[in-house]
Amino acid sequence: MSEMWINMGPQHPMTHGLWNLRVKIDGEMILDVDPEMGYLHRGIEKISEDRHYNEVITLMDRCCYVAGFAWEHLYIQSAEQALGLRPPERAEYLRVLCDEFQRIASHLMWYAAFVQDIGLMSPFLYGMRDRDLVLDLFQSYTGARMTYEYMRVGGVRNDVPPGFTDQARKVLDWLSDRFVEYDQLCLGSTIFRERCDDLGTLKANDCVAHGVTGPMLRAAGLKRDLRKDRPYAAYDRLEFDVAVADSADVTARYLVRMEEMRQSVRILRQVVDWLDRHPGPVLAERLPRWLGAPYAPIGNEGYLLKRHYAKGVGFSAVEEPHGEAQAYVVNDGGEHPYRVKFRSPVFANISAARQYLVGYHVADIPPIMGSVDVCVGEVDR
Amino acid sequence: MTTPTASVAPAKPPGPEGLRPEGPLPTVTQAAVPFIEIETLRAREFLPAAREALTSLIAEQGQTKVIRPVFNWAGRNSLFPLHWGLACCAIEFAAAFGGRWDAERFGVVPRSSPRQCDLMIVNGTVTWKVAHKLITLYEQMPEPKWVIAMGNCATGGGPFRTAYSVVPGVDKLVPVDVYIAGCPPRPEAMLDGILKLEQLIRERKE
Amino acid sequence: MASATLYSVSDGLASALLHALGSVLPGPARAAVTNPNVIVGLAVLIFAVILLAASMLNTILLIWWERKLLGRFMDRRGAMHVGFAGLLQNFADGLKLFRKNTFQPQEADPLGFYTGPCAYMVTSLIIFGVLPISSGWNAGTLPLTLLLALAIFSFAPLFIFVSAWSSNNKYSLMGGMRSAAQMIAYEVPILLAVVAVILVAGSFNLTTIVYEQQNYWFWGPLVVALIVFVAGMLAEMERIPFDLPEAEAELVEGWNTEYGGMLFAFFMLADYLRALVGSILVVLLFLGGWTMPTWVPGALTSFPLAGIFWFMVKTYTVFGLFVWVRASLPRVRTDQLLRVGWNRMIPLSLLSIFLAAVLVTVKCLPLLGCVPGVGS
Amino acid sequence: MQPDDIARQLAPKLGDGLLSVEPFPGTAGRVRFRSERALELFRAVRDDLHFGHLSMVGAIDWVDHREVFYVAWSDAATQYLFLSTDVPASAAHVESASSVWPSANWHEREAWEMVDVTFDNHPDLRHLLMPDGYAFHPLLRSFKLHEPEELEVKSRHV
Repeated sequence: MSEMWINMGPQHPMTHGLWNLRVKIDGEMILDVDPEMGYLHRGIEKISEDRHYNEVITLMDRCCYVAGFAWEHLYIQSAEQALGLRPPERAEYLRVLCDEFQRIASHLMWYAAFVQDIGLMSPFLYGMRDRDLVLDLFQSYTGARMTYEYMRVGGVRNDVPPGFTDQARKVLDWLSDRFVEYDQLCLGSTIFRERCDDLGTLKANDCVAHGVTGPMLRAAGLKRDLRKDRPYAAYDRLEFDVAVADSADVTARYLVRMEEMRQSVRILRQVVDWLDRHPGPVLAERLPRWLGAPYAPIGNEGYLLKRHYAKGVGFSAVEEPHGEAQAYVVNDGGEHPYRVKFRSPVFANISAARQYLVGYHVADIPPIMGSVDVCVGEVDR
Repeated sequence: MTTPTASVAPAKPPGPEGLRPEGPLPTVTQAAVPFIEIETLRAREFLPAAREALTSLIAEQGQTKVIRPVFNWAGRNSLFPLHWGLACCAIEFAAAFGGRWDAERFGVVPRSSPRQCDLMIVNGTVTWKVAHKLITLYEQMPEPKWVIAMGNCATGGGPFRTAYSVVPGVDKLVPVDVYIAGCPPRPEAMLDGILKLEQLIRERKE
Repeated sequence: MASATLYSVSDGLASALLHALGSVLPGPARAAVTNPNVIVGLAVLIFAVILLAASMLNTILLIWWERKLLGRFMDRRGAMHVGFAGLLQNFADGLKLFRKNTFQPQEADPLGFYTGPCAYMVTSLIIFGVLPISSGWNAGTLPLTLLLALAIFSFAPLFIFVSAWSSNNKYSLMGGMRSAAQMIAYEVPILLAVVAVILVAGSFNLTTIVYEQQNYWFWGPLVVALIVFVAGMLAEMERIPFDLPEAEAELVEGWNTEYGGMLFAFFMLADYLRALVGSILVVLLFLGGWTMPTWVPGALTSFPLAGIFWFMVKTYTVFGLFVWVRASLPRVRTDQLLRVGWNRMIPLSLLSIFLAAVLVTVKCLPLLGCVPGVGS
Repeated sequence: MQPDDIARQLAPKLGDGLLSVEPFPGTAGRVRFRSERALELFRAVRDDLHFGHLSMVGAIDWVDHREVFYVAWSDAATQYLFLSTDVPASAAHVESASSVWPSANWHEREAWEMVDVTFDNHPDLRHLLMPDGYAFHPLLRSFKLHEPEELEVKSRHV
């Protein structure tokens, strides 16, 4: 067989989303790759310019659909900076609660997709099963499984219902047991190690040069986590470790994500305890109604009330499950943001695809791209 | 629920028009097999009449009573959706195949090749960039085929309706049989959509 | 020993039919119809139909068995709404695929595109002609049934490659290449492992091999050969962990990417026919076929068709093990697969031959029969 | 790292290419520079200030001019740095940062197709998110979104 280009996508079981990986192969060897994005470009940045600050939250949930809370949090932080607001402390803890449960849910989704990529069939179902437990928790206080619209500029929409913390503890106990099972299924399997060791290696300096962040970067041994480096919300008051591994391959990324889930469980236990002890308001006081009202119906006079804030810009970053997401919100004093710019971690991680794919086999593409954890929604936005 | 089987009037032999005399015919019996109905015919009329009766019996009765119900049953109970994910709804699509909902109970098994599918579930926002690829995939699916627009984006563009790159509803591109509301629809809603489609197939006459 | 055999049943059926027909016919026609040659001809036809129906029915049942088992391994239920416990699910799938319109991709080569799946299906079916199900329940008593079965079994990569090549799809082509490489690589260890069985049993005839196992099943003394044979069979059947040719994650659907409708159904059926053959061969060569150890109460082994019953139980159990493997192992990569095939499997199979030779030479085989569970 | 420190370190290298360094929320400061001296500034920021990681490149259409901004991250200082330069709308072009930070590649492609800022010496400046041959730049202020009613009657082509 001579050299040829094959299109893996937009409809391909490997992609887990809507993108196209063009691969130049010789036999089964990869000579070159060219990711082709944009099949899910929905113009979120443009639509945001046409929306009220709180209406953008709707788009954020759909921007990265496996980590809706993280993106809400990201946007909210920037918008609060741009508008000059601060949330109450309980809201900050609730945001951490959302973020960390979302991290677990997202990583479980990744786990389900990743093990399917290397041909393990059953753990897909196990991952989805356990993710549903986390989504049930989300549903109990936001009413939605994936698109929450829960965080508000100036706080969060509502408090968690009574009895939530007990339920959360039960789920956390269940999950910590399951993580052991997952490891047995994957790390305990010789075939898994044969497939994933020394695969898709991306060393730390290449990661930095190509803007790779998140679990991929930490798998290369760089201990970088915004939750530690630039703590936001309540992370400076919580104890946890940054998960790192040093072999920079697919196994390392697996280990990092698994450890991150364990650390998330650890954080969540603290958060749940704190929430039990410290009741309080969850939304900042003296917010204009169109900005802060928990259930402002679209179209009423309070919603349309124009309140001009001082001009300002907001820039913030959060450690999303996939890596480091940034948002830049420019407020020109109007009720809509003048410009919203998002930085998606997966965008950068995929842009480095040539670095970690070339030289491997076609059969290695699914595990490697699986270990990158592609969420096309946030890449294309 | 009226199935095609039930809605067809029984035991009405499709004899050729004009051959029957006025009044009730001296039929032997209205037996379970309506084929054996003896009419008073002259010899030269018998052969074409018999041929026509036989043809129409096989064509209509056999079709409606045996072939169509059987294939209809088969078709609606084994819908293979195309395995692809567009956006948010794809995650709920995947969740519907998880243990809690288990769409395989209804014989729904996703296949990766459009050649082996009969159902395209458009689970997410369709952009103009992917539009012609979606049409290609639809055309690659062999007949009979169905399309489910899952979620608000596929139904009408959803929150991104006004965006420059988004197709406001996948029905602008391919014919849609079932629309599922929700953003994203829960897995139950997706299963309900599939069951609605099964109902649609059951009531289908062709 | 069941008195009725497959041949006697079909022969009786044929002669009864023809004599009934002859009794209403005038003299010369009656003589022609009741001619022994005609009876034999019809008997063979009935025989073939029974064989075809049984193998297809079993295959469809096997798919159901796999889907249900896989569902349980995955903490879900699997097909359950079509027929009792989803038993009719695969019939629905088959009928649906039968009704889908037939098409041929624009760039495909029609000759290979259509003959590939049909030939694959036919070669998978032919093997059932030589597999004994129970004593007397087989097509013929050829002296070399084992070799014939394996020879037909190894035709498949050719047809897979033909269909992959002629469907003119890059994924199909890669799947076909992988399939050919894999099947050729695993053909060798399978044959070598079978040599061990042949050495111990002293025959190429599957029926004889089963009768040799009346006192002790071969899986005990020939455990190395069993491991090699099962692993090789997994590769030949293209099931996880060796399902690279249709590795869903990278090659969409592998070599059947461009196939839909009935041709796809042929591939699907033939795959499971081969899985059935694989399980049957494991039962015949290593698990004593239809024989049961003597410690099993006589009531359980002497009812009519007990041989077939126990044979089916064993076959489905073996296939259940294959499903278990599929549910819990990841997929290997082509180079690893070939490396394991050539570097591990072949030495292991040679070792198994050596062990078998030692066992035969020192004549310690009957001693192994004393191990509980192994034999009588 | 404070804005003053950054200005002190960059001024000798950039000279008049450095316009100002001002405080900026969430970052160590915002460095405003002349677009002609972009490459020198990138090198200085990467090598002297050790901001080895370029997180994002974006552009804003301020109608009369366009602003190109860069966000860099330093592992040593655990801080972001915001770089920004103004280019005239009539001749919106700036030197590509992808020779300094390879990660700028895709971000610049996106900025080019969305806000119509050309990046000189970019290795691979083609459409990323929109289909090839897409003639518009959606994130310009002059590009209007569709009204919902409009969608019912108009049909568009890719």
